[in-house]
Amino acid sequence: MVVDGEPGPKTKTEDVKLEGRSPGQLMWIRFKRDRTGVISAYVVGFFFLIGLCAPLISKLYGKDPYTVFADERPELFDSAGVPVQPNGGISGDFWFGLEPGNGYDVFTKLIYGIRTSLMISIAVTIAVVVTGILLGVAAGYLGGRTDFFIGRVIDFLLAFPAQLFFIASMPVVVSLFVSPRDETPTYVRVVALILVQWFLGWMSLARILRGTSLALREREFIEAAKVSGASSWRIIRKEILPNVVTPLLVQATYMLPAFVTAEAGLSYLGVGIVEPTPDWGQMFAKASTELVLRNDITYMFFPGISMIIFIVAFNLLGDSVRDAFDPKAAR
Amino acid sequence: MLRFLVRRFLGAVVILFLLSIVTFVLFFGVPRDPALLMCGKTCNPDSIANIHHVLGLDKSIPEQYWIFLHNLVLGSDGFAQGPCPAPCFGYSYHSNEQVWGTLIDRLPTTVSLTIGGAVCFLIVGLGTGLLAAWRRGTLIDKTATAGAMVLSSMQIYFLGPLALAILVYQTHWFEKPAYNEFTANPASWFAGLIIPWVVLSTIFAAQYTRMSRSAMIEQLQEEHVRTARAKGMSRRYVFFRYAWRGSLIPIVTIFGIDLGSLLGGAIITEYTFGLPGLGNLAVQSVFFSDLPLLLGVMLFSATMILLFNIIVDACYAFIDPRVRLA
Amino acid sequence: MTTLTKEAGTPSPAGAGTLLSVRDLHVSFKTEDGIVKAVNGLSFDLQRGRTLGIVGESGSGKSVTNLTVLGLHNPQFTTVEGEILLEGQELTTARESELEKLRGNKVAMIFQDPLTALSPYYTVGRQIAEPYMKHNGASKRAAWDRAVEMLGKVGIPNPKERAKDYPHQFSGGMRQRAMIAMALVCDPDLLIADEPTTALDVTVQAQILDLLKDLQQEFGTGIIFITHDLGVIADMADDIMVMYAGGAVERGTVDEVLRSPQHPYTWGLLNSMPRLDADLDAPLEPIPGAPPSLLTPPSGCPFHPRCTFQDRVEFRDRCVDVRPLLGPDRGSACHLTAEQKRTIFIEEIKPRLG
Amino acid sequence: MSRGGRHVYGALSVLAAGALVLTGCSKGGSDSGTNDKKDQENAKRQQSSIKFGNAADSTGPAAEVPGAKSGGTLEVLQRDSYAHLDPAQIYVSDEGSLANLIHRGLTGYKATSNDGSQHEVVGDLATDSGTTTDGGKTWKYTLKDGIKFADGTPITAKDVRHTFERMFAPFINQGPAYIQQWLADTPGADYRKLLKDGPYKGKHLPDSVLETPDDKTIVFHFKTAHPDLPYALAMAGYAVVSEKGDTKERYDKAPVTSGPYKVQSFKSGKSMVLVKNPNWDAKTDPIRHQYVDQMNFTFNQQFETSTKALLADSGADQAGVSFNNQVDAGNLSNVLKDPKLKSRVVSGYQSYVGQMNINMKHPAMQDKKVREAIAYALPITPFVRAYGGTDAMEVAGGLISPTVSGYDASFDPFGKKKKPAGDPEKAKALLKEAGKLNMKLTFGYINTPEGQQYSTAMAAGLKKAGFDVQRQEIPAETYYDQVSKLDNNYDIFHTAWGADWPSASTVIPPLYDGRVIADGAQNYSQINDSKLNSEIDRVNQITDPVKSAAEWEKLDQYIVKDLVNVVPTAYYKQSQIAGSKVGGLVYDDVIGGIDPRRLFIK
Repeated sequence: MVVDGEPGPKTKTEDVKLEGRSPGQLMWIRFKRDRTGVISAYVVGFFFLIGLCAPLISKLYGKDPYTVFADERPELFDSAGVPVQPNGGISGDFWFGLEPGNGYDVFTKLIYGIRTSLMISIAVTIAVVVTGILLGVAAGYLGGRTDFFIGRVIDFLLAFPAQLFFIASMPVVVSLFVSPRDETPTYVRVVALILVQWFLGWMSLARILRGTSLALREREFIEAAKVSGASSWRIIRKEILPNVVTPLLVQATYMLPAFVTAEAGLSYLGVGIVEPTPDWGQMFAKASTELVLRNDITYMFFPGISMIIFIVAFNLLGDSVRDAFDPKAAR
Repeated sequence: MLRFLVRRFLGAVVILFLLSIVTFVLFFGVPRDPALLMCGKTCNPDSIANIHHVLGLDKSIPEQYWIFLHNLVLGSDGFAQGPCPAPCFGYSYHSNEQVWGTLIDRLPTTVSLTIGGAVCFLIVGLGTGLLAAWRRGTLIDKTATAGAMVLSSMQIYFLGPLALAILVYQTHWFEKPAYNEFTANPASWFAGLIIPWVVLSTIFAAQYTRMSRSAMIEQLQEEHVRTARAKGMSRRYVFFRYAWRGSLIPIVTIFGIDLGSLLGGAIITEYTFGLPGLGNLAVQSVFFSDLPLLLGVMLFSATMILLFNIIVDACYAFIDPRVRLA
Repeated sequence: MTTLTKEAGTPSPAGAGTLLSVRDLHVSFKTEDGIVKAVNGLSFDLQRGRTLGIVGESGSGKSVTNLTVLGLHNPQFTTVEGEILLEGQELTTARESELEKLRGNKVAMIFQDPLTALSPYYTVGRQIAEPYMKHNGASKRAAWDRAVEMLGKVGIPNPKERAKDYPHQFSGGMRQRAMIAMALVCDPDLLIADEPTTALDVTVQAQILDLLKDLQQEFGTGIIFITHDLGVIADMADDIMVMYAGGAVERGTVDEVLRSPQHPYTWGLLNSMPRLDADLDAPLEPIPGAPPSLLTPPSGCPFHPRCTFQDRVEFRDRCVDVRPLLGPDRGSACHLTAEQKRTIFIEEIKPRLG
Repeated sequence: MSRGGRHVYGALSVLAAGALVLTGCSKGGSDSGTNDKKDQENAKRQQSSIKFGNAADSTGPAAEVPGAKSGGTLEVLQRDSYAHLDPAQIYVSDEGSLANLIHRGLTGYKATSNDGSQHEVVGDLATDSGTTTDGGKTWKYTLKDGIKFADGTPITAKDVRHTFERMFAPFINQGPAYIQQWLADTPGADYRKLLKDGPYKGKHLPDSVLETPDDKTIVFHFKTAHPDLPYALAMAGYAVVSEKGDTKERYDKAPVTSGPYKVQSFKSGKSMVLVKNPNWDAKTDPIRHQYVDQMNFTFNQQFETSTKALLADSGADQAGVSFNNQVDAGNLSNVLKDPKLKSRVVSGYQSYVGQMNINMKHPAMQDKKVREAIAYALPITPFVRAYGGTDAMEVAGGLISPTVSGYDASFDPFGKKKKPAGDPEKAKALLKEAGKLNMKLTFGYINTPEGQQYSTAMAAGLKKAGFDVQRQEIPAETYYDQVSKLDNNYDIFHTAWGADWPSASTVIPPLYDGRVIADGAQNYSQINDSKLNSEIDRVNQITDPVKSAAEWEKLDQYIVKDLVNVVPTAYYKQSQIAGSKVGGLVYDDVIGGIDPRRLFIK
């Protein structure tokens, strides 16, 4: 049967039952009931925990991602640096095997890589959210010339060939921080990655928030606040911001995994994080070398599968968060 | 319609103009000197100054920009390497080839990759999405949704090397991807691109499956669809006439964006498979600090994006009679 | 007038003039939160050429009932029990293809918001012609002519040209006229109008109601008229059924229900409705509380949590424990005695209504 | 939609992801196993000393290649398109290989054996390899009779003069600069002042520098002796350019050729066709052959692609070869192991030698014990590993490559060949002795994937010996510029240097002469040792190339063992393959690859 929307009375009744609860509580209650969402949240949480505890885990495991096992344990490698044991040298000592090339321990490299990638992506997300709120709400609420100007800036930035721009601007941004003569500390590359992705990352969120606050501006309670003489800033802070939390949270859950993959993509192309700093994308770069493709296909599954699990879990989580906020949304 | 096109194209030109300025500034923000790359083994300040002069880099940046614009619109005979008719991006520092010629040269690769990939992912993606929406809630739907979820979470930089490792290096079932001209040998053209197509369209198809399924389901919940059912129209009729028509808007939007950015150079795909398209050219231009080439690729890519934006907006008018172009 | 109604579980054969007969209808949805009992043992009949007004707050099950009649519910998540007989044909168990033949043909429906209910992608003429082609096997040409004819009938000026327009080019009232034209194009026996005037402004509303009445006279159509607006009902309907929480709580002719309402809920509805002739000082009183959750409907009388009269009932616990019954004819589902109902209305409610 | 549905697809998602793991098994080790026997064979192979030939040696035609036949079309698969066809812009090896077919210079290398390891320098356009009466200050060349450009015009001394004069023009900036510098007697690019605009504005080099008394005679006048001129003139960069046909910048795409082949069509980045040059006369050419009728070049053929095509050996690829593509790393060991391929595969050294420079300008590096500690500690394995293992790289002992006259295979002062992973204990002891344990060592590395890989591992090895290593990345494109700055921050950094001709005079003087220390010059380690400097001057004056080769090798050992300002890392090796119908396949040590002049179709 075709006409199969959620039946009308449902939301109504739910609202009645949960009368008196804040939207946040409502969302939380709905979310907790969503088993897929909860499991996804655990998986995502697990990744964050791994990232957070990477130093501790590697201490317990007794290895770090910087040891060059190809020189420490040369008997495990051939002259091109490929592990001689099958399956990428997986053994009791090296749970996920050894990286072809310098023979880093894949397990610690992966958990540190997750740490790096997540750190960058969280920072980008925060930066984008803040910018999105500032510009989106400003455009939507203030309207007029501000709106027009921000709108044109967004149009302009959306016409950028994003990936190409990332590649072209990474060296520039890096050089803004260090003179070409000095070593580029890892944090500079990290900051550059954050800046570059932030620069072309905030527009869609700002557009959504603009729409939301534009709609809110026309609503009675804002009118009321205006009539009662509240300042614009106060209205934005007290009335608008609490009401854009929903689209914001939903968008942020979708954005973060996108930033993770974008960051990994840049490192894959060689303009992001480079060896020996462990990074998810840099592991993909290694995995796509002829050496690995030909000799050690096992290696590529560790970054590959872990990223798929992470992204799938995060997207499922995003769906659940959206459903929890907006149960009417089509699924 | 005409007014719409004129207005949009003018807007696009303004954006391209701004973009070229940004690219210019960006390039001169890089603390590396293209002259160093061309200088060879016996390099010293004199020869660098010389190269600067030959490339015109000794002029002020605004002046260089003006020359760039001038050449772009009117062409130029002033290049040592030869004449450069409009649209003239100049000659590549690295290869000494005309940039426009190089772009045109690389275009068939990117177009082949994009069109072939797009045909695959549209057919597979939309087909699966529609099937899932039609059989909503069944095992077919759930399998398709789960599969699409996983596949759309994959990245070309994983799936691509994986496909290469398994299909090319381990089993030797396929040739290593390469671009062969279609006109020269259609079979080898096809054989060389099949893996990139499959990889590209796997990920995209998954996204289109998800998108078209949810667009269809959303449309099926529209009141006018219910009205059509209430009129006694069959499920199939309503599905393909009413819901599909409404789903076209988001699909066309995303497809336009995808096509525009792919035609501007599918960077990661081309890089992964070593295909000599615009994406690889872009990476190359960055690595060699090749300003004319970088400007050329950047503007070309942005033009594609803008062009498809306009095409998408024009398509809206055909899909949705409420949209009036003006 | 015969609003033959029997209590749950006691089906009675439909009378000779009966167009639609609903018997002990239960509709429930599976949702994330549990099972929602949207309709709870509802029975009613509709005679040919008459108009039944169904009144109630949103969520009282009016719309669900009527979607179920056309089989437009989602079978995956919906359970339907009971009988729906259209001229003796059982609809709850009918095959999809049979329902398709009825929809738009014998039974037509008008929806609340004609803007969203008409497809924006096709011309009005085409949308009207479609069911005619399907049900009468008419040619495209004939169907189009019929559509133009119908548009003319519903009072669209210059129908020949306007048929080529898209819905967004119509004004709100014209859209609803087009909607009516679409519903009546196959000359249906039963027309379900689900709040057809709610989205329209008052003058247009009156025009549409007049149109519906005129057309009903012309075609002899039976109409189920769903609304929450008692004013419209008074104008339109022959009989009234008041619904609350998925069941009928009061029924009778228009005069009966509006002049001497018996159920506290009906009183509440009347009370919350502004009237032109009302005393300006008399405040409008909304019904306290909110409609009940259909996930966990209240025990006993579903209205008891909001009812201000339950202390008048002899054994007050009955309101909480026992669901009051509604007879087949004029009556109301309330534990107050008939006498109490009468006196309370005359002494306490009527003065306030003015 | 019910929750139940979501579980199912959640579970399916995990299952699908898991299924991928099952396919992820791999066998251990790379396909490129070590190939010790081959190594030893390679070590034996070395360039014996080269002599300068006389008029008899310089007379054409060249000795027939055994079994050679005329005719047929050769398919040439190349990775990189040729960026330059103008001889004056040619420096890199790809174009150098091609130049052997289309350009001719005053001198050239004649292979005197059929295995590509014996050579002598002979007159090519000139009647002999050059005559000097004053120890290399004045050189006289006489042109042969009957030499013509492809357009039929005879090659005269005026063309040769033009060839050299145009090298001073600003647009010529890619080719070698040796002779320009010798003529102007200045280092660096100061020579350009001698003739600012080249010959294009009516000015010419004075006769006191370059003299062309008649149509056949060219005389070079240098202020200091340059006994290596015959070598230098053999570089593709000094091949002759037609004065009449000179189109300046545009010559680079359409040159007037003089060799046995001419360019019929050239689509940059795609293809090129060479056909026989009818105006080339074999009798004038002691070096080249003209067996093949036509050569079809296809560009953008990656190493794997060309290897695969040539291995498959079917159709046109049977007559296929690549002048510069190597057998790709993945196929290398299989190709080397397969006895059936023996006749179709050639291997040899490239002219490059990798070396870790120790920055002598930094006070901490002036302690010889520290330098020795670095030399002992530095692991070479990471370098070998990063470039594909022992099939592609061989641990080096000295600075003179096996392709260069004078190479000594037994020289290995720090035991690198036995302990390629370094000797941290010995290094640590030395460092302790110097009292510099845990000293800071700044390691500048090239920011490429390979550079990242080997530098981290090298740093780890040095750390074991007690150095506090600070890695600093240097962008790949400006790497050489950065490390050749005098005040760079790097204590150690890696460079590779290839001899421009098979004499260490193009290795030791540019790299280690203390008097050429300058920004942008190639004395990367900034070594300025008076004994070395004077020795360089002495050896440079030796006109007998065989004797000088032996002297250079002595200097090499002095540098590596006594000065320790550089640590040699590796010799670059390569293998190439051809189709079964290609005859005359030889790896030429001077060209550093397959010799295209000898090829014929069987």
